[in-house]
Amino acid sequence: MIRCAIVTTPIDPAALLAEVTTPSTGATTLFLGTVRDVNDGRAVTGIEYSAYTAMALDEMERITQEATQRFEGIRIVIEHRVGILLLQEVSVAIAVAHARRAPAMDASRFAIEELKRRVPVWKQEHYVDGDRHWIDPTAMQTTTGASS
Amino acid sequence: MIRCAIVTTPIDPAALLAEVTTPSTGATTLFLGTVRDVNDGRAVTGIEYSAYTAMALDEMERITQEATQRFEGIRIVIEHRVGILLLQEVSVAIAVAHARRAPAMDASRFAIEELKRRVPVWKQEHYVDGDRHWIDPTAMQTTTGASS
Amino acid sequence: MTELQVLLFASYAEAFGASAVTVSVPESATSADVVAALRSLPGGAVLPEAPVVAVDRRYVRSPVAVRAGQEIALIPPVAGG
Amino acid sequence: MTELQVLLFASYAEAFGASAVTVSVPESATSADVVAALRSLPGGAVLPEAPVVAVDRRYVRSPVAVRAGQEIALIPPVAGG
Repeated sequence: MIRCAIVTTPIDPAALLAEVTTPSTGATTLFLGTVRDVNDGRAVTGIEYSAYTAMALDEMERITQEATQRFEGIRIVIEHRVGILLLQEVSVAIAVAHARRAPAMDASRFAIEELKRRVPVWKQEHYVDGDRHWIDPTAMQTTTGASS
Repeated sequence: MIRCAIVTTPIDPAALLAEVTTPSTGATTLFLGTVRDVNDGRAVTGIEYSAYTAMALDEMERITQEATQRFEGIRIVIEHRVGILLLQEVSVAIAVAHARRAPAMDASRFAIEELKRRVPVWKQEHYVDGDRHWIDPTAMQTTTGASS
Repeated sequence: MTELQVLLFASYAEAFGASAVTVSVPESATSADVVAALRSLPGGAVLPEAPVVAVDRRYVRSPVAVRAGQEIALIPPVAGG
Repeated sequence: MTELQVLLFASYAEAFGASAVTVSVPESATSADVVAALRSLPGGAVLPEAPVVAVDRRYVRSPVAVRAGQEIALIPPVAGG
């Protein structure tokens, strides 16, 4: 069981847990990415997420299909939110359930690592001083502190 | 930040997520153990969990302290429920938050593995045929199918 | 001789028909002596060769001296989670 | 020559001032030709040496032939999660 979505409204973690958990599963994992207040030493007020929605959905589907092949029997749901998110809001949620805990935990980790590597989503951090910055995880930290 | 509890009422996963997540955390993980319908080929109607409550709490505290030493900066909450649980009900929940995802995921896994190994909690499975069986994870599977 | 109370749980409590039993052991008794005393009681056959013992809510890995006033417990194979 | 539309996102869209641009390339053009054409446009300096290209919503790792009707996109470094 697989479902992937790009959403524009708040993610409901409890709903995702209920969606993957069944009487046949014994372990459910949830990973949440949330907006935090400081990155690279700068005070953040929020993050604007944007996506190449059609391809992001396709890539998320491919990741979950790969996860299903590696970890047979998992039930997995991924939601990624776009738009302006405030501190502590959930940007991404990955819920996985399986009869046993090891595949559930391994699949969760696989999915978030692949999502971060491959899914075309971008974020622009908004800082207290009004500045904004596109985050490039592949860039080395610069001496100005403006990257990473 | 650490909190451990043995509870007798349903666990609220959303409350645990809210408890560990702060503006300074960027990743929150949740592990849920749930009652499943079949174990070792027998149809299960429910599980009765019991605990040596005082020691279980102490052992959970020790595990979370160890986790905090290994994975500095984590916020972790563990709740284990006791009593009769029906299919799909949550027996254990572990919520962990950290600035980054790797420590949050590693700490979650460490905590559930140690909990299963050390915390004095027991379960008796109730089967469709009325039979009951104490689960001994250390026992080899017997030819009668009575052990798991 | 001294009397020590031992806490029992789960399958052990079921076998002994009690959640705690009192055993008489020498003053200089160890946790192994407590186990031996339990083994001679009705239900004692349920105990494995070296049951896990906890004293004051901590596991003890090899026989340790025990005395009245300590919280002594026998821990069946745990199955939490 | 043929006209191809290229989708732009995030920092690339900001640099080019558009979420899609049209470039003229030879009929037998590859994705590398598309990138070269984009580089000559205002804002093209933002592009790294080998920007990531997606064709029909899949990454292409080395230059591939492209034609009108395909969904061609330039993918800035992704930062989801």
